[in-house]
Amino acid sequence: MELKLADYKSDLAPDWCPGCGDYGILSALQTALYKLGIEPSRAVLVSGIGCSAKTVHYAATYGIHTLHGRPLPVAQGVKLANPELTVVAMAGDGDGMGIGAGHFVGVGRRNPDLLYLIFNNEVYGMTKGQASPTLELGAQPKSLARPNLQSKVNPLMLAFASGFTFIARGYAYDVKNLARLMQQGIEHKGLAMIDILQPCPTYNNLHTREWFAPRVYDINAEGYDPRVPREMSDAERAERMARFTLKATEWGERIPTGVFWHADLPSFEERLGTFLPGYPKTAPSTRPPGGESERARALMRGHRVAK
Amino acid sequence: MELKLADYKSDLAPDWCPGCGDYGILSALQTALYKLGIEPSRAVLVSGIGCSAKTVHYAATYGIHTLHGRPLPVAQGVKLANPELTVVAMAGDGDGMGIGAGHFVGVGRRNPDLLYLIFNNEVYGMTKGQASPTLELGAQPKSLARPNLQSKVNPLMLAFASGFTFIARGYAYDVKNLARLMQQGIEHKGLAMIDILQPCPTYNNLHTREWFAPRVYDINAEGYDPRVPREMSDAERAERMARFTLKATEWGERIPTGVFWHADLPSFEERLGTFLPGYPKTAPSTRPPGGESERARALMRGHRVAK
Amino acid sequence: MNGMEPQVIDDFTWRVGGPQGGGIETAATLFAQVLARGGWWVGARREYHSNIMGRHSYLDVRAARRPTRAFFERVDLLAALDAETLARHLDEVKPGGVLVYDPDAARMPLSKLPMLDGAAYKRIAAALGGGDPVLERALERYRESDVRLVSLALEPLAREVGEAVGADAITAKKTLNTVAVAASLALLGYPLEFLDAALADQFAAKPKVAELNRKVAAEVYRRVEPLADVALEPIGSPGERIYINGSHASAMGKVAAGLGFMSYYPITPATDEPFYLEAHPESGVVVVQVEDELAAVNMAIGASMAGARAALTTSGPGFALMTEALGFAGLTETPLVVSLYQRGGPSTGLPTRTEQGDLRFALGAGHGDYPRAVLASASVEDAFADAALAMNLAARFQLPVVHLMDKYLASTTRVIEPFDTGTVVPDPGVVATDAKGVFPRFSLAAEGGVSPRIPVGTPGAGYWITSDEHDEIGHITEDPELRDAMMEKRAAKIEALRKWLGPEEMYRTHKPEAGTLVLGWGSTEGVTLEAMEGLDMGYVQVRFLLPFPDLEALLEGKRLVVLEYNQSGQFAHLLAQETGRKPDHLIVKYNGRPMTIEEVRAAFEAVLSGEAEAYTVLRAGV
Amino acid sequence: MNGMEPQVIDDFTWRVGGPQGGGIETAATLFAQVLARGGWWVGARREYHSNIMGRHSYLDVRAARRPTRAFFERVDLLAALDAETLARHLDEVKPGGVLVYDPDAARMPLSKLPMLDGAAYKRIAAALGGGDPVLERALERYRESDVRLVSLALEPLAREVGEAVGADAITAKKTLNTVAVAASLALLGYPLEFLDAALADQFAAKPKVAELNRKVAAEVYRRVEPLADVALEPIGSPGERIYINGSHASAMGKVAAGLGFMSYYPITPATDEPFYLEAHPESGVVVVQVEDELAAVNMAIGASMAGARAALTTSGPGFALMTEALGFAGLTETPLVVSLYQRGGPSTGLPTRTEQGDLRFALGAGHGDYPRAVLASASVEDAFADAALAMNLAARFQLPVVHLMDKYLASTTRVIEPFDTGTVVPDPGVVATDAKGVFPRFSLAAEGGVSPRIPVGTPGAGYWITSDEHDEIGHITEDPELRDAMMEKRAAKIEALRKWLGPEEMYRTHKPEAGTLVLGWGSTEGVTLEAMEGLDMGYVQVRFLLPFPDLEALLEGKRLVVLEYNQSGQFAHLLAQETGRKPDHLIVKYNGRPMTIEEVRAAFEAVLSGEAEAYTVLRAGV
Ligand SMILES: Cc1ncc(C[n+]2csc(CCOP(=O)(O)OP(=O)(O)O)c2C)c(N)n1
Ligand SMILES: Cc1ncc(C[n+]2csc(CCOP(=O)(O)OP(=O)(O)O)c2C)c(N)n1
Ligand code: SF4
Ligand code: SF4
Ligand SMILES: [Mg+2]
Ligand SMILES: [Mg+2]
Repeated sequence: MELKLADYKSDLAPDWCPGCGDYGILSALQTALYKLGIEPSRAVLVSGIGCSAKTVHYAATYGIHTLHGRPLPVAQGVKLANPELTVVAMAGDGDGMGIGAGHFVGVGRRNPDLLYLIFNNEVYGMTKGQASPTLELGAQPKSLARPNLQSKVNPLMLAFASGFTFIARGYAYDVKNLARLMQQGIEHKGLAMIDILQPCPTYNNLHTREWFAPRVYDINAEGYDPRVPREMSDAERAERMARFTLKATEWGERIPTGVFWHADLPSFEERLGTFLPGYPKTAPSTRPPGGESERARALMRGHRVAK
Repeated sequence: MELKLADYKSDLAPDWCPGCGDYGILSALQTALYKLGIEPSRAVLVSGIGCSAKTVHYAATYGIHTLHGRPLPVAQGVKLANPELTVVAMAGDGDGMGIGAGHFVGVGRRNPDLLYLIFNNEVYGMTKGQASPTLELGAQPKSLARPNLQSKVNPLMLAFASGFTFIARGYAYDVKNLARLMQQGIEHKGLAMIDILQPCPTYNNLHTREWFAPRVYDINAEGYDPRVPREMSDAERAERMARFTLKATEWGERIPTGVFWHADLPSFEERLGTFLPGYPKTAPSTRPPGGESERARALMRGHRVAK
Repeated sequence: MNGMEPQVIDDFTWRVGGPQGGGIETAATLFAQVLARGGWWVGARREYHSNIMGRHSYLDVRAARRPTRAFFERVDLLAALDAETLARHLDEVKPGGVLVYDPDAARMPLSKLPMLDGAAYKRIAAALGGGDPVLERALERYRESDVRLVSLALEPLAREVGEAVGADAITAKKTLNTVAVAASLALLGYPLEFLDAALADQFAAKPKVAELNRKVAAEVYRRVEPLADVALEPIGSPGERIYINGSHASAMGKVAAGLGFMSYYPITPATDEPFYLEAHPESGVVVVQVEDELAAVNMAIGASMAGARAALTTSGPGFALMTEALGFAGLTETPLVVSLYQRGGPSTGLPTRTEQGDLRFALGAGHGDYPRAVLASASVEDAFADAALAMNLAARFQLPVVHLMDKYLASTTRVIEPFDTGTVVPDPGVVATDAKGVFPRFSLAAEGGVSPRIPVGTPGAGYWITSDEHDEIGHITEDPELRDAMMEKRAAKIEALRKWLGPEEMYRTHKPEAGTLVLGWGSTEGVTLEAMEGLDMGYVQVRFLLPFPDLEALLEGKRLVVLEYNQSGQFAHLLAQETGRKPDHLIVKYNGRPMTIEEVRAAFEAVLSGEAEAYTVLRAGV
Repeated sequence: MNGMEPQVIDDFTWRVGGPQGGGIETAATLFAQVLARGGWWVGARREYHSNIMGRHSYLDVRAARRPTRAFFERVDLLAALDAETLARHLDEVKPGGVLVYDPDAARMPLSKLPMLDGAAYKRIAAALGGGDPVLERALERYRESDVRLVSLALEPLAREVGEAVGADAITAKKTLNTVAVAASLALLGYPLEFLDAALADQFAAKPKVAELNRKVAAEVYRRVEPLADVALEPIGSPGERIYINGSHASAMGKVAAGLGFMSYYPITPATDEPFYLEAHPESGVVVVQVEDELAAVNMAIGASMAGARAALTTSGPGFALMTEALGFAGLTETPLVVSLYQRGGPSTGLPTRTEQGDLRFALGAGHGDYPRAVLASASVEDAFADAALAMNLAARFQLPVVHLMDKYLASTTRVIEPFDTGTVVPDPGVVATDAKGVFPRFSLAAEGGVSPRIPVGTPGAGYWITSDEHDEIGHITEDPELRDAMMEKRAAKIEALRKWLGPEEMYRTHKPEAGTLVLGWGSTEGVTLEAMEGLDMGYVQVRFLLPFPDLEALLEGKRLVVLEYNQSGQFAHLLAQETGRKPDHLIVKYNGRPMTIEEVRAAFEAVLSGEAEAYTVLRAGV
């Protein structure tokens, strides 16, 4: 039976605020899965806690709505147990760059084959609009009692420092391009992150749809080539990094979106495979049952008093 | 009474392994405090858990040996409660870049006036030599059962992405230069980090003193200027970032040390001062007692039924 | 409210229901303020979903001639601002009570309510006779329960009235809350002048908005006919009274006891405290929003080590992340207060609903044995006093104190007499004044386990602090004898603290001579006292859970009833552990809704009549 | 060992002490292997500082004619590899026992020992008559206690012998451990061939090193004169016996029950399990070292949701970071096993010493009420069986299981009969086989609270999982009735689990008919059984702490003694809570050292003679 876009939609109606950027993200994600023809039951969406985290309930895949800050570890557990699945982790900016920042750095070191979405609305939506780690120093959206005392962190730069191999930015209301980025991120063999600019009309009255619309542009359409070969000369490496850094930190009259960095490094599953006989085929959720007793006995042999 | 270097040494003998890089770091730190003439009782050293963390016991300042991964939050609490103190936080690479990575990103957003030292020995010394987050992919020091499956994270790059305003690297056995870096880091008004290359002769048989010695060099001596003005043109900014990124990622035949980035941004104490009347003078540990009742009554007035 | 002669009202509950984010909270505050200004003792409670906009929410405002701390299951007037409210509160209006509803809403079929979840849909549809009922059927149901229906299309009224007094359509719509309140008050015959004053106050910063709302209110008053048989009148002057919720009271208590530092990570319902202090720099508190609860607790510990009085607020998930550091504070003898706002668990659970499910966790939080204190507040008044007491205990005994609050206390606002801030004196603790050189911060010569203290950074001195076991100056030790001595020194604090408190602080009783004693802790006190009025029962409010008061003599020979908000009976287990007594009756609730006076009363009556089971679950609530 | 006729030895303890990192562990393993090969039942325990190199460490190797699980306070032979060992173990050798020491060490003054901490220095100096005693005084002290002194400069001997058989100086020095063992065995008259075989085995991968060590051993045998009156002889063949510690046994039990995934963050003493599995890919376990314990627990939960059998190991500080996720596993009904290796707390505490201080924490870990199981292992044999049982319970009842271990079990290695892996059958749990479309993962039609399960990713189906309260397909709900139903469904597991286990699995007894019953849990069993031999006492080992077995009838009318490794009596409190019985005598230890047979025996005798206090602290240990 041919899959339809509707097959990726669950029966539950979203309870986000009217105009929330999350609607666009949900729609892009469903589109990407549909376009890739991924069987809904072979996709697992994993979120944290926040407005953003509710997304998984609205897609007709498997959905895991975890703890605040923990979508990445749970997603990695799912993926490593069953590498055949398509796993998309997602987090609010508070979830992902605040309480979950340690896992952001940690996953970067592993490069598992995951897509990770950051819902970047610059506030803690779910807890009523406090500053999130991506809110600018001195900014004061209407829900703040005082101007923000902390500088913002840039998800693209952090992903780069952490070793992500696919780094992109999308805009929640440019569903078409966002879906395209998600498709690429899922297809990428390794760890992909998309920083998604997500208006929150309820709490973020500074960076609204109106504010973003004239600013966002597509770097790839302007000719920026994100691909990074495995081997590079020092000069090439220098040039790529400089280019990336510059684009990643551009913010103001023009706000770049698109793919910023696309490198090629063995995924964590491949790395495990060099060491665990037969992995990923022998992954714990895909191998046939049996053999447990024999495996325990194999271990026991090493403990014999007389070998 | 004139302060002597010996005044910074406690009565306790270190129990590190012979040849451990930590000896050099301790010595550099004592030298830096001494050279700056900081009264030992006005300095607070804050560490996590690990071999590195024992450092605080060997200096005759105040020393706080906290939990694994938590030196930064504790150090910030000390500093914000009493901004008059010189606070130096320190962490092993596991402590700082593994379990403490979230705080690394968090503190970068605040820029408190602290010096933060990373004892980078590429292993978890205290727990017997497992891979730390700074150990290279595929490396297998003698204590590992299998080659390292995770890529390394670069403290300089992560500090940059997190917003640190002073970023440096030192070498544990170049005590003189390391002490100089620490002096600069303490003098810097804002958040300073030094990534310290620290040989661990017991568990890290790959990157030993012998390995490092011919490789490390001083970028500042070679003319690299780390200072970044508050205002820059786009081209200047581009040039600085590119230069930083390139130097920060150099690793191999030559390993750069020195100051990589030195920017100027209001410290968190200054930011608090814009908002809290009189801060830092009115900081909780320095203000005179009294007035509590009046402060509570001031709050209560806002709740009167009839104003 | 039957009969034609306006009835004298002693106790009245107004409920407003509508979509989350639609302003019903503002409406309730306004209603409460208006009555408070007329001398009524007012309490308001809030129920809402974990959602920013759209899901069903409601508030009850209870006004009485005497202070009250609990709420009835059935209200006197329900103002339904939307169709969902009509559907959800079918059995919640008293016979003779009033329903204000929009006739358009009544025309909707149940299936068209956009935010009604499946479980509620099924239940309501069944209650209304099955199929996909149109809400007219709900009206019938109200009518059958003897509820008087007042059809008032509030939204159109807001638009109409707003425009009548000169506002444009959008601005006019924003006056809906004022319209709802004005209409209700008009129905009840309560004087306009109080509403007028309250509006002036509420919009003091925006004179134009104030002006518009006052005009709208006046116009609504003109249009809405009072009910002939009800007369809600002002009963006096509020004097110095304040209107405050548990969160703000708790913050104020801490400030009165010298709070200097609070780090926090946002979480419902605990964030109100730091957010409130952040918005009031005159509190003198350094408030820092941090990256997670691990940072929050460790930062507060650092501040405390440096001499600041430091406290935190959080709820279950955040508290879980703080347990390692609690042990760190315990071992390093660092004063620290955590106000733990309990909410529906386990895990994320029911994040905006009430529960007392974290007691067992709080009592055992952290590995190993270390001294700590755990106390629970029963009311807004307690919240102030307990927060201050917790700060002082932490300072005096150099240990972490867990101050248990809950969502019900956090979001229930009451009119009370002002706190006597003069009764709170910040306790300096045991301070060494002549410290020089290496200082024995953890001296074993410590009365009641408390070594004299100086903060880190004290000029001329020095010492170390470590999370490992340590010697008197704070260096690591693994010496077996020193270890034992340090463990014993720290453990001594618990008895010292118990002595210092005395039994009066540890529990309070009400008619303890009765043969049946109800035991409770935390916020159950209010509803219990009201529910047992006139019954032959006594009450024991256990304020300190750790150390636990000595209750054996008091409970001897009594029939015991425990009432608490959790499934397993966490307090009942503690009682058994501490006194060897299992309660004869355990009455629990865990659906996230506050206990109603009616259901608790019924449960008590069943106990007294011998019909009660050993374990009773209360299930009221929308 | 007095008199000239070689005494027949039934039970012998050899202790080796020296600096951490100096190889005494290798020496002890070798000694143990040599005896095990001769048919002895061997157990070895290890004491060490939280330090990598230099601080004092020692190991006891006990060999007996029958299996044993505990250790004596006083040893038969102490091989002191350095001066500090001489100083620290003054009263630890039996009268008639042997001290092997280096005469150079005896010439050192106490103050010159580089790693002796202040507390130990003071105590030892006082014991040796004050001042800064030279260690000759220690020798006198041993002599006074009737210890026979054997002066053997082991380090020079290693150098000399090594060079004699052709090694260079540095290589020769590395044979110190072999020399120490060879010298000890030579003294005891144990045949060289066993040592020879053990060395061949130990260095199987490095034939040259094996060759050198075997030569050295032979040469030492040639040089060292046997003690005339001792004869430690081989007593049989080891057959299939294995030599294994608690960590490896626990890992093996999990593998036998189908373990597929283990994520970990290093921590003493819990890391041995994952490190062991990592080194043995034939275990088939995906082992991932992660960034912290938050990642570890959540990753294991993810793997479990995807159908892998997942487990974790940690100790107190790491467990603290896992509590939030434990509740998540509980609420989402995800199988998960955590082996919690208890060590000295609170906080970082005594990280390399033993304790049972995390029971209260484990029982209450996580906010809110959710079902979980907690069981504790008493021995290496238990570690295997319990780890497997924990995995199966988790799978069958879909809940988190905390498996309590401790440092003593982790680092005590014993000779035992091989595990019967055939007795372990991985329990598939309740699996839905025909899931299609939206699947009711949390179906309320659930026998014993267990809804049939399919892992996420099962083709053709789908459902949701959330940490919020949820409906049957896993969507968030705040409906009060559904909430109650879900809470009740989950809670039902505890009774189902209790029934499924049956009382036999929940506790075991030894002479339960005695009038005095000792109750213990975890690793106290071994020492208790041995200490009470011949006394009129019985014993109850409580294996399950949650659910707690029904012991009331068993304990009725008995005098109760509780023995545990923590200050506050955490198990004693649990016993009171569950049975209403407070123990008549609580015997505790919290100095981080294992209980000795002698001190426990003495405490029991005091109980029986009526001289014991209600609370006794055991304080033995170096
Ligand atoms: C451990 C823990 N701390 C705090 C919270 C409370 N909390 C729920 S959502 C949230 C923040 C949501 O912000 P973000 O991640 O940016 O997501 P958004 O709602 O903006 O999509 C917080 C702090 C929690 N659930 N768990
Ligand atoms: C929460 C917690 N997890 C784990 C540990 C165990 N632990 C102690 S030190 C350490 C790692 C030390 O490595 P690093 O930070 O690199 O410091 P080093 O010893 O190398 O100086 C670990 C994992 C702990 N103490 N607390
Ligand atoms: S609060 Fe903001 S992020 Fe949350 S649902 Fe509303 S608009 Fe979206
Ligand atoms: S293990 Fe390594 S880091 Fe630790 S003390 Fe020894 S040499 Fe230093
Ligand atoms: Mg957000
Ligand atoms: Mg390290």
